[in-house]
Amino acid sequence: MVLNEADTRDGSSDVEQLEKHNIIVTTLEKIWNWSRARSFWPLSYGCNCCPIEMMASGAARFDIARYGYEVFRASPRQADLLIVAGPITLKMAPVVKRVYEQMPSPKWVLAMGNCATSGGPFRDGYSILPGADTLFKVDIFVPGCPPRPEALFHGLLELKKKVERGDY
Amino acid sequence: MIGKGLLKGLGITLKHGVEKPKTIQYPEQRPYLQERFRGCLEFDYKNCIVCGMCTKACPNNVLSFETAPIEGSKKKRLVSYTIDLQYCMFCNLCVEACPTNTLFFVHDFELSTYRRDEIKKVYIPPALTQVDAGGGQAELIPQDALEPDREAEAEAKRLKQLQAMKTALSKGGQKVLAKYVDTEEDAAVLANLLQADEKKRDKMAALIVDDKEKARKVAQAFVAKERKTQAGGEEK
Amino acid sequence: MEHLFTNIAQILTSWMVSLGLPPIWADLILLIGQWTIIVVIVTLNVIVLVWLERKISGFIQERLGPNRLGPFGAFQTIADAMKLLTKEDIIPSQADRWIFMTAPMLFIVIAVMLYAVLPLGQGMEVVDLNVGLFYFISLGSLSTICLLMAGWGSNNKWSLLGAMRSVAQMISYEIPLAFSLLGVVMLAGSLNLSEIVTAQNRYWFILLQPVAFLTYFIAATAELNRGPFDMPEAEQELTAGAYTEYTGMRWALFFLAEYTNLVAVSALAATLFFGGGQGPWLPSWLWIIIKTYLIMLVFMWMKWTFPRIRMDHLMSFSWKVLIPVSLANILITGLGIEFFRGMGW
Amino acid sequence: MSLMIINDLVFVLIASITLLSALGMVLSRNIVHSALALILTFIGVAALFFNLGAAFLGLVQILVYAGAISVLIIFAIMLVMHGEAHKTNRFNPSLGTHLWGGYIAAVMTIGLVAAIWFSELPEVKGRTVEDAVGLLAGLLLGNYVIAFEAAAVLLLLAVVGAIILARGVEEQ
Repeated sequence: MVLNEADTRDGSSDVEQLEKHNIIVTTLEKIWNWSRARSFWPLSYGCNCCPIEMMASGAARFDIARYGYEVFRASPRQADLLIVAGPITLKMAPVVKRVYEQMPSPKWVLAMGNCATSGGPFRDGYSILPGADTLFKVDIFVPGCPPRPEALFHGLLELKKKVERGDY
Repeated sequence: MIGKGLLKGLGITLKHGVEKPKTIQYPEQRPYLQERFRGCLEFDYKNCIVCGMCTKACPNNVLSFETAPIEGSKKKRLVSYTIDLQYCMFCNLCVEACPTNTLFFVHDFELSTYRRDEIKKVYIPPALTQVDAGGGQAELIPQDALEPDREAEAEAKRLKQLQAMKTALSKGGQKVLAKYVDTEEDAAVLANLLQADEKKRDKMAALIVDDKEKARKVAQAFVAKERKTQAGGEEK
Repeated sequence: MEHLFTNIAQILTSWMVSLGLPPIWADLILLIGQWTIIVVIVTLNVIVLVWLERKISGFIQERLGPNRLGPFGAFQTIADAMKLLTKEDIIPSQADRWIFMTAPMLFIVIAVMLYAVLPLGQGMEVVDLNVGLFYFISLGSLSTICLLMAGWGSNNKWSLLGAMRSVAQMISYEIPLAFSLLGVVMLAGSLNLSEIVTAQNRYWFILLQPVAFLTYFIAATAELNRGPFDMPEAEQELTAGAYTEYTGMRWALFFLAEYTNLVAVSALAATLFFGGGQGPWLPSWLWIIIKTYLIMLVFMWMKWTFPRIRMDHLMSFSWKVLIPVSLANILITGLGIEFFRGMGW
Repeated sequence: MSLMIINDLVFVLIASITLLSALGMVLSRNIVHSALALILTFIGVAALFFNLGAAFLGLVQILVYAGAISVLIIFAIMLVMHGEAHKTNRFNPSLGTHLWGGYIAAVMTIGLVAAIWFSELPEVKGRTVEDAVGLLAGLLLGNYVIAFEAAAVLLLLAVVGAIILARGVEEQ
């Protein structure tokens, strides 16, 4: 595709220039996002009560598998979604950060429960991070203490909408 | 016998495999929630007496409010009330402490947000107005309590008009219809048509009440169609 | 219907010869064509298998399993595969780069090569090797090296531990696997898989060799690293065993190879013990597909029923139970054959 | 004719892969790489057997050498190895050992070439063995059964001896 000089002068980006010529460059990305949004393989990190609800979400009554998100991976290399389900202690923070960095992009973070969202009751503690978003970018917050499995699903489905929009 | 336990296990999984799944499919089917389930903390400013018991009871500093003094009164009025749900641990202490049931839990658990600061909920009560409470005493009440419900009133008025128009049309109502068609003749045709067809009558009545312009167009279309069918009938 | 594919192959060969190609080249082209078709079918089949596995696990746990995407969630695996394709490809900086990269490819190559000798119907094997069964076993033994390479190349202690576990397990279970097949070979008097199928004209060997079938089934489960013998990938202790450091497509290749192995082992069980393509009414290739799928369903059923067993129990079960049992089976089979031959049957 | 050419080409391909991997095995500084190259060499030898029409022998080569023995070698290496991997297979620094090694290798090569050159290798013509496995079985368990069993007992003794050496005998 040879771009006209007139196109390059007005300072628009390559994508915009291509769109001027009726070439849509986002289609493939849309397909990828379609598949990514339907296949979050979670990596779990938690302390005690939120993970119980998270485990319950895999059980028969709630069944996270309906959305195809049931593939809980133990290795960050194969996960797409870090579910932070518990407070991050200062001692644990570098570890969580490292685990997050070991995940292959595109990757997302879900803060489950109030401890992960903001530190919760421990927010003024000397050893707790006041919220997971002080450590890395959190894509969705699921408040609750602990949130119901359905609340987790709501968070996942909201995240699905976000990923489908390509807004990450 | 060796392996009996294994076979038994296989039998159990087979039995459960053919049973009906126990899943409640969440977004379509709502989960059954107990009455006392604490989903989300809500605040109703109408009952609030600004006593501050809730903030004293809260262990996590979830609740906070701003007040302003009322002139000529010892009381304070509420300027804003904040529930920062991201710190809440749903312990119910504030609800128990509240003397007027201003705070309460609702069953809404779908609280996920993309941004952390969106979790915080701020309630701002409407501005207050001074009214004469009788006996020379002034009282402050919220504005929307003073103002009658405009929307509801308008809706009631509209319904009344609609009913009147329907009865008028069912009895003929050539005069009304004459405004929407060009000639008296057309009005007569339309009136006959509408008397015969209840559906079209209702539609016409609603249009006359809500949107006069559209009513004119629809009326003319009705007439034209009626003329055409009449002409077709004569030819045959 | 019975000779559908063999007829197509013959027509293609004669067409190519009529074009003036030497027969040997025509055969070669046909061989490559068959090979490509097998690879494509096997790969696509994995998508179905993963979906089936997830559905079955759901039903056994009284859940629904994937059901949002397509009819009964059938497109779920496609979404997963597409996602895995587009994931970032990470090679750890301290990894042994070339070993790390070749291990998954070698694994899938070996897994696909197993199909060369399997009779996928009457007269439908790619290569009619007269030591077919032996080929299957010896190639299968090579896959341990791929796991070892993956574990070593990752330069990660969990990977190496998982790889060592899986290699110890696979080497131990290779012996009962091979011994259990010896009974069948003695009955059929041949290592050629299609001849073994023909030998089952009167009785399927499951009736004559039930013990061999049981040992084969258990040893094959261990060989496939499937539950309840999924020690190498024990996710709770070893994260993902030898596959811990693998991302995206490389990891998917391992996954693909494991399911490919599952199909191959099930097809071999159908061939050796259930009469291969023999069966009434339907063509032989359909029969072998049906039998293979039924055996795979049993594999999946077992995986979602039994808890993982301990490593030392696993090893002692192989050395102290399976190997003596399979050796005794060989002895009894030999005595039986001699006895019945003496009786003049 | 074309069949012969293909056969020769395949032989050259297999032989060069085998030789290259053997060289890699000797020259690699990383002992694990050496072991893996050894496996490739074994597979190449197996492929040569296939090329010669001895499928059974080739498969035995793969099963026993590539599949089992080399895995044991790698296992042993990984279990006893410490330190950095790329320094595990260092060359002997002294010149004398190099010279001795070269000398022995040269003598052996010359001897082998001379033996092949001067001996009259009998030409086998058009004789294909239909049931190689059966023949082999007949030989191993028929004519040479005593040698076969003796070798088996010897290996067993070696294993038992190794276990005793490794674990030590308890003093009573």
